[in-house]
Amino acid sequence: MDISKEKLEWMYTTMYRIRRFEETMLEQTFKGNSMGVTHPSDGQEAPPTGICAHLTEKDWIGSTHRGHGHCIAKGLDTSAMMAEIMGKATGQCGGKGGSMHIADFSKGMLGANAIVGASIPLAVGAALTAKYKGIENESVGVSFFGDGASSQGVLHESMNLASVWKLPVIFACENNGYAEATPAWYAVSASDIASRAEGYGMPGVVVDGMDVFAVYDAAGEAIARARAGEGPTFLELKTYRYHGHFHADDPKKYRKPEEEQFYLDKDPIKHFEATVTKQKLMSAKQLKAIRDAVEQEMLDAVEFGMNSPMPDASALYDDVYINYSNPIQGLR
Amino acid sequence: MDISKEKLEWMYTTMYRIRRFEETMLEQTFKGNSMGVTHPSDGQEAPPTGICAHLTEKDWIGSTHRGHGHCIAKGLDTSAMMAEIMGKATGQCGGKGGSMHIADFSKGMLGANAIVGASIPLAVGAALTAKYKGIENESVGVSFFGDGASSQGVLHESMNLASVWKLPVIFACENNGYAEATPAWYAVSASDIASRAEGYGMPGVVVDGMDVFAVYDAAGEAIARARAGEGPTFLELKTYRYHGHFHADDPKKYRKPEEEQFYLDKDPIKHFEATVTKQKLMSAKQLKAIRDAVEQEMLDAVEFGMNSPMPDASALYDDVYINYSNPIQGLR
Amino acid sequence: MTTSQANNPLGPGYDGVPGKELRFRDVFRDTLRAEMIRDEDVFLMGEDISGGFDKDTKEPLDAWGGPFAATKGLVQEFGPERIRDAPISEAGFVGAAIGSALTGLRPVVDLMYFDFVTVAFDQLLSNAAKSRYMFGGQTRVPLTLFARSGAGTGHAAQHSESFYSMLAHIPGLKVVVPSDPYSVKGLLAAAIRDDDPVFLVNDKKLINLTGFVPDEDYVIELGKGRYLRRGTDVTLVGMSYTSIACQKAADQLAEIGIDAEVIDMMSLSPFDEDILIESVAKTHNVVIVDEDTPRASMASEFAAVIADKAFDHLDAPVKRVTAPHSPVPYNRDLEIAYMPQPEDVVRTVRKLLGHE
Amino acid sequence: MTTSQANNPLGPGYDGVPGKELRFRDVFRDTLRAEMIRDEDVFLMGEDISGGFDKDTKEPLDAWGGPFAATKGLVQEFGPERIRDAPISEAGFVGAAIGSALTGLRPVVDLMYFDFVTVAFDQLLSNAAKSRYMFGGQTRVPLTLFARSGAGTGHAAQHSESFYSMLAHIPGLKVVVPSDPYSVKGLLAAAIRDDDPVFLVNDKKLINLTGFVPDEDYVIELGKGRYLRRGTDVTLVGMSYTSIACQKAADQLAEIGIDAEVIDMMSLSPFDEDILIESVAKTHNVVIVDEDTPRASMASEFAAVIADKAFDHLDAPVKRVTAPHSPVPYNRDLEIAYMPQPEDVVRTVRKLLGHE
Ligand SMILES: Cc1ncc(C[n+]2csc(CCOP(=O)(O)OP(=O)(O)O)c2C)c(N)n1
Ligand SMILES: Cc1ncc(C[n+]2csc(CCOP(=O)(O)OP(=O)(O)O)c2C)c(N)n1
Ligand SMILES: [Mg+2]
Ligand SMILES: [Mg+2]
Repeated sequence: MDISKEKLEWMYTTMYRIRRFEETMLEQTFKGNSMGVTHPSDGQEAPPTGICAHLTEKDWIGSTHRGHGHCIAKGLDTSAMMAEIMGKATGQCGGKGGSMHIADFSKGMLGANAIVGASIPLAVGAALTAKYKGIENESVGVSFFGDGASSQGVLHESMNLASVWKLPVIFACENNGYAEATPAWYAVSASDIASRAEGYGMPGVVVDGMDVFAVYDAAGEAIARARAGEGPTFLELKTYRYHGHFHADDPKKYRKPEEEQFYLDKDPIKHFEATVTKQKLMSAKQLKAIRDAVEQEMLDAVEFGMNSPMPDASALYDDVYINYSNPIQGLR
Repeated sequence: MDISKEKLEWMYTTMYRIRRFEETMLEQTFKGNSMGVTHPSDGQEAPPTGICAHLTEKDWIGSTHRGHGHCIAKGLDTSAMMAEIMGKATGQCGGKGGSMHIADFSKGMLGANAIVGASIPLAVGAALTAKYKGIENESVGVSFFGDGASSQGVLHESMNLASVWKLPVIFACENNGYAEATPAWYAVSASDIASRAEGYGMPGVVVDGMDVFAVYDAAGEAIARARAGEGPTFLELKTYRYHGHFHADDPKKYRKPEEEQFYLDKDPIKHFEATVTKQKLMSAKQLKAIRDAVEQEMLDAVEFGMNSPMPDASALYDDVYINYSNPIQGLR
Repeated sequence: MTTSQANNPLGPGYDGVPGKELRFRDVFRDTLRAEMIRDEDVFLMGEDISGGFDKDTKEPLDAWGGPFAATKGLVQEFGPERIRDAPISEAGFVGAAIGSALTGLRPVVDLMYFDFVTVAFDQLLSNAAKSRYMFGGQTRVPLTLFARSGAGTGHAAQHSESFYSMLAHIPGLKVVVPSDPYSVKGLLAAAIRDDDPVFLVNDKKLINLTGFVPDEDYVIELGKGRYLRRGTDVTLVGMSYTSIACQKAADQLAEIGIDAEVIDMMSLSPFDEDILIESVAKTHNVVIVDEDTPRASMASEFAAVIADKAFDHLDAPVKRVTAPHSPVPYNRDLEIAYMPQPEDVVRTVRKLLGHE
Repeated sequence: MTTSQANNPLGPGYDGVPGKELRFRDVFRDTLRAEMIRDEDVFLMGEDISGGFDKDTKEPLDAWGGPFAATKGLVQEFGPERIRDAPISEAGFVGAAIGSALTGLRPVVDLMYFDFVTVAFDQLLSNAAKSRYMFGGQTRVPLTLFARSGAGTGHAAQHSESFYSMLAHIPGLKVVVPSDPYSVKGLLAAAIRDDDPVFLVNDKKLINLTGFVPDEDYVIELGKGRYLRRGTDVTLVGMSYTSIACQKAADQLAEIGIDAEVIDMMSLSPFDEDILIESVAKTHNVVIVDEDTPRASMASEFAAVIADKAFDHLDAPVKRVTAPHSPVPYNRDLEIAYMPQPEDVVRTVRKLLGHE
C-alpha cells in the first residue's frame, strides 16, 4: 500500500472520530442537549476521509445538512462542533448556525448547507478563486452532496460551469441510496449518477464508498487532475447511512434488514482495521490507542459544550451586515 | 418518401409561412409597428415543422422568446399573431403579451416564454396531465428550447422528472449555435447536447435541423415512443438563425460569413423544394400556389393588425386573477 | 361571510353547529382527502409524500406520512398517480405542476419547508402568477401550494423562514395563512377549489394545535379576515401564528384593564382592507404583529393601508411588532427572542396607550 | 454625507467641483473600469459580457459591449479571466460568485434583466444574504450584483420587473437604486467596495440619461437618501426612476403654487429613515412614488415608517402612487398607464392638499 504511516493513522483517527462524534452527538440529542435537528453520517466515514486525506487548509469543501463527517475530515475541532450543536457561544458559529450550518473558513470549510444542492456552486466559486489567483496547484474545491441532491438543477449548472471554465473542482456525490425515505432507484433516472459526467465533458467514476482506500485512490487521481489544471472530475461514492435521515427517524420503516446488513458487513472502519492489520501496517495496539484518544476527545467535547455559556442576547442582531451599524430590532 | 401529399403540402406551407411571417414581422418592426422586442426564427423552420407535423391540437408544446415558428407550426392564426406583436386588442393575447408571450391554449400551445428554460417543465406538466388522464396516445408534450437554455438547471430537472415518471415528452433542443452572441462551443460542455440524454435514461438523437425530412423522421419515432407509453426522448436539432438574436442585432459582429453561408446553402425551404421536385412529389406550380397564398395571408395579417383597435384602458387591471373582483389600481 | 357580521371567531353561522375538537394536522390531512374525493382532477405532488417504496414490490410505504405527516394514509387510498412522489427538484416539479394546471388538472404541491420556495421562485413568479395576465386571460392556473414556515423548532436560518410577504407582493398569486384548525379547513378547501394559484403558508407551531372544527363542508372566502376577539381600546392585527400571540396578548391586556380587539387576517393576498379600517375606526389604535422580517412586509402593508385609509381615525402612531431584520438564529433563547411574543405586544400596547 | 446638510442634489461638497455632463451608461462602465483598476480582486461575471468569441482565435469579440453595453471595451482591457462570460445558469454562476466572494475575491455579477433574479433567488437569499449571520460572523460576502429593471420599453411581463422590494425585504442583502449619473457612480463604487452583498437596481429608462458627474473619485454612503429639491408643502419620495417622475411632478406643482420637496432614497436597504422623518416634520404631507407593485413594497415600508415615527407631524393620510397590482402589459398605452407618471403624482398631491 502506497500510503504513509502518518496518513494511515490520520485516516483511522478521522473515521473513528466521525463515527464516535455522531454516536455521541445522538446521545446528547436524545438527552435534550442539542437545540435542533441533526443528521448523523455514521456509516459514511470513508468518502470525507478518503477525499480530505489529499487536502490541506488551502483547499475548500462545501457540505450539506449531513455535514459533520466533512467538517471532521477537514480538520474542524470537535469541541467547537459539539458546542455549536448545543447552541453555545463557544460553538463553531457562536451558536447561531447549529448542526446544519457548521463552517470554519480558517480550515477551508465553506459550511454545511441546509438547502439541498445549494452549496454545490460555492465550491465551484472557491475553485474559481484558485484559478483566478493562479493557485490551482494548492487550492481545489470539493463539493460534497447526496444522491437526492443530484436531482437539483444547480448541480448540472455547476458541472457545466466547472467544465466550461476548466476549474479545479471535485463533485463528490455520496450516494447513500436514499434521500429521506425516497430510494435513489426511484428518484434518479440513471443507474450510476456518475454516468452523467461525460455529458459535461468530465470523467465520472463510480467508487466503493465503504472502502476508504478505494476512495483515497479515486480522489487522489481526481485531485491531481484538478491541481494540474486539467479541470473537474465527478466521483460517485456508493455508501450508506447507518442511522435514519435525522436523529428521530427510524429507517427500518423504509429499508430492508438484508440491505442494512449488507452495508454493516462492509463497515468502513472494520474494513480499514482488517486491511491494515492483515498487511501489518498498523498494530491492534496502535489502533486501540487511537480509539482511546478519540473516546477521551468525545468526553472532552461534551464537557466543553455543556459547560459553555449561551450566546449574548445581542448576538440576535449581530452580523446581519458588517458595515451597517443600526440593526432593526424587530420594530417593537 | 413515406409522407402523404397533404402532409407535404402542409410542411411546405408551414415553413414558408414561418419564413414570410418573420420577414414581414421584421419589416413591420422596422416601420415602428411592433411595440416591443422581437426574435425572428427564419432559418429555423425545419424543427417546428418536422415535429408539429406529427401533432394534433390535443398535443401540447412549450416555447421560447423565439417562438413564432412554434406558434405557426402548431396552427396559430398569423393575423392574431401579427396583431399581438402590434399590441392590438385582437391579438392572440389581447395585446398584453407581445412577441415573447404568444399563446393559444385552444391549439395546444402553452405559450412563448421569455425566461430562458422556464417553459421546459410546463411541457412536462402537460405530459403529466395526459398520463394522469390515460390519454398519452393522443396527447404528448413537446418542449422547444435552445442551446443556451440547455445550461439551465430546470432542463435537467425536467429530464429527470420525465424519465422517472415515464412521461410522454419530447425535449426538442434547437441548437442554432448561439445564445445571443455566445457560441455554443463556448457555453456548452458537451460536443452534442443530446449526449446528455443517456444519463437521464432516455434516447438522445442528433438531427440535421436544416432538413425537415430528417426532423420529421426522428420526431416521428420519438412521438410514437411517447404515445406508446415508453417515455421521453431528447432531440438535438442542429439549426441556424438567419437574423440576429433580436430584430436590431447584427450577427456579423460575432459570426463568420463562411459559417452563415454554410447554413444558407442548406436552407430548409430550398432543400424541401429541391427534394420534392426531384422526386416529383410536388410540382413547381403547386409550390408557387402555396407561396402565393402565403404572401396574401401576410398582407392580410398586416392589414388586420394595423386596422385593429387598441385594448381598452381597463385591460390593464383585468385578468390578474379570475376570482378576485377588486383590482388594486396602483393606489393612486 | 362578511366581516362585519363576524362576532364568532369561526365566522357567522357557526354558533352551535355540530363539530369536534381536532388537531390542525389531522384537519389538514382530512381536508386534502375530502378534496381529492370531491374532484378527481385534484392530485398531490411533493418530495417524500409516498414515504419511500418497497424495493421488490415497488409499492409506496408511507413511512413518514409525508413531510409533517400531512399526507398520512393518502397514498394507500389514492395510489401513486394521485400522490405523486417527486425527486428533489422544486423548480422542475413546481413547473410541471403549473403545466398540469394549464392543461386541466388541479395540482396541490407540498413544498415541505417554506424556505424551499426560493428554489422554485421563478416558476412561481414568472409562470404561475403571470400566465393568465400575459396570455390575455385565455388560461387559468388552478394550482395550490403549501409549505411550513416559522421559527421555534431549532431549524435555524434555512428552515425557519416566514417571508410570505414576498409571495403576497406578487400580482397573480394568492396567499393564505391559516391560524387554527377551523381556518385551515376552510382556507385549504377554498384554495384547492379556486381557479387562481394559491399559496397556503402553514406555521410549524400550529401543527399540533387543537381547536373546534364544524363537521360540515365549508370554505372561507379568500381575502377575508375575521375578528378573534372584540374590544374597544386597541386593534391587534395577527396573521398565521401571530394571531395566537395576539390572543394571548389580549388576555394579558384584559388583566390590566385594556380591552383589545384581535383580527386574524387569514388571507394576505388579496387581503381584507375593510376589516382593518372598520376596527381602527372603532379603537383608534393599532399594533400589527408579524413573524416575518419587517422591511417591505405585510406588517408594512397593513400599516400603510391604515395610514392612508384610516388616517383620520388614528389617535396614535401605527405600531408594528415583528421579527428583527435578521435571519433566524439557531440558539433557542435567541430564537425565542426572534419571534414576536405576547409580552412584546403587551409592552408595545402599553407604551402606545401611555399605560406604563 | 449627512442628509441635513444636503442642499445640493449631488450632496454636500459638490458645489463648483470640476466635472462633466455624462451619460448614465458611460458613467456605469467607467466606474466598473475604475474599480477593476483599483482592486485586482474585482472581476465581472455574466452572460454575453464578452460578446461572443472568435471561432478560430477563441478571442472575445465584445460584439455587444455586454448587455446594455455596460461592459463595452472591458474585455479587451482586462481579458476573459476578469470579464468572465457565463452560460445561461443564473443560479449556478451567482452561486459561484458567492463562493468566490467567500474565498477572497470581489465578484460583480451582471444579471442582465432584473426579472432573472428569480432564477438565482435561492442563492441570493439562502447563501449570499445569510452566510455571515448563520456562520456566526466568521465570513463576509463582498459580492455586487446589478440588473436592469422597469417597464417602458415594450418588453412585457417577464422583462420589465421592478420588484426590488422583495430584495430589500431580505436581511443581509443591501439594495441600492441610483437615479442619475451622479448617483450611479457613487453607489456602484460604494457597492463594490462594501464587504456585504449589494444589489444595484438600474432602471432601463435611466440608461441614456445625462447629468453632471464630478471628476473626482467618490462614494455615496449606502443607506442615505438625498434631497433633489427643497420645498415646504408636501414631500415627494422617489426611488430609482420615480425620483425623476417626482422632480417633473414638482415642476408642475410649482406652476400651480404648490412647493414640493423631493427626496431620492438612493438606498432601499438599509434606507434613510431620518430624511423621511425630517422632511415630513417640515411639510406634514407625503406622497411616495414607486414603480414596483404596491403590496408589501418599499412604498408600504416608507409609509409604515412615517405612520409610526412621523405620525405626529402628519396633516393628512400617507399616500402612495405605485404600479397597479398586476404584471407589466405589452401594449404601449397600457404600459404607460402602468408606470407612475408625473401627472398621477400631481393629481394625488392636489387631492391630498384639497387643491382641486
Ligand atoms: C431544496 C431542498 N429541498 C428539500 C429539502 C429537504 N431535505 C433535506 S435532506 C433531504 C434529502 C437529501 O438527500 P441526499 O441528497 O441524498 O442526502 P442525504 O440526506 O442522503 O445525505 C431532503 C429532501 C431541503 N433541505 N432542501
Ligand atoms: C433566465 C434568462 N436568462 C437570460 C435571458 C436573456 N436571454 C434571452 S434569449 C437568450 C439566449 C438564448 O439562447 P438559446 O437558448 O440558444 O435560444 P436562441 O436565442 O438561440 O433561440 C438570453 C441569454 C433570459 N431571457 N432569461
Ligand atoms: Mg442520500
Ligand atoms: Mg441558440
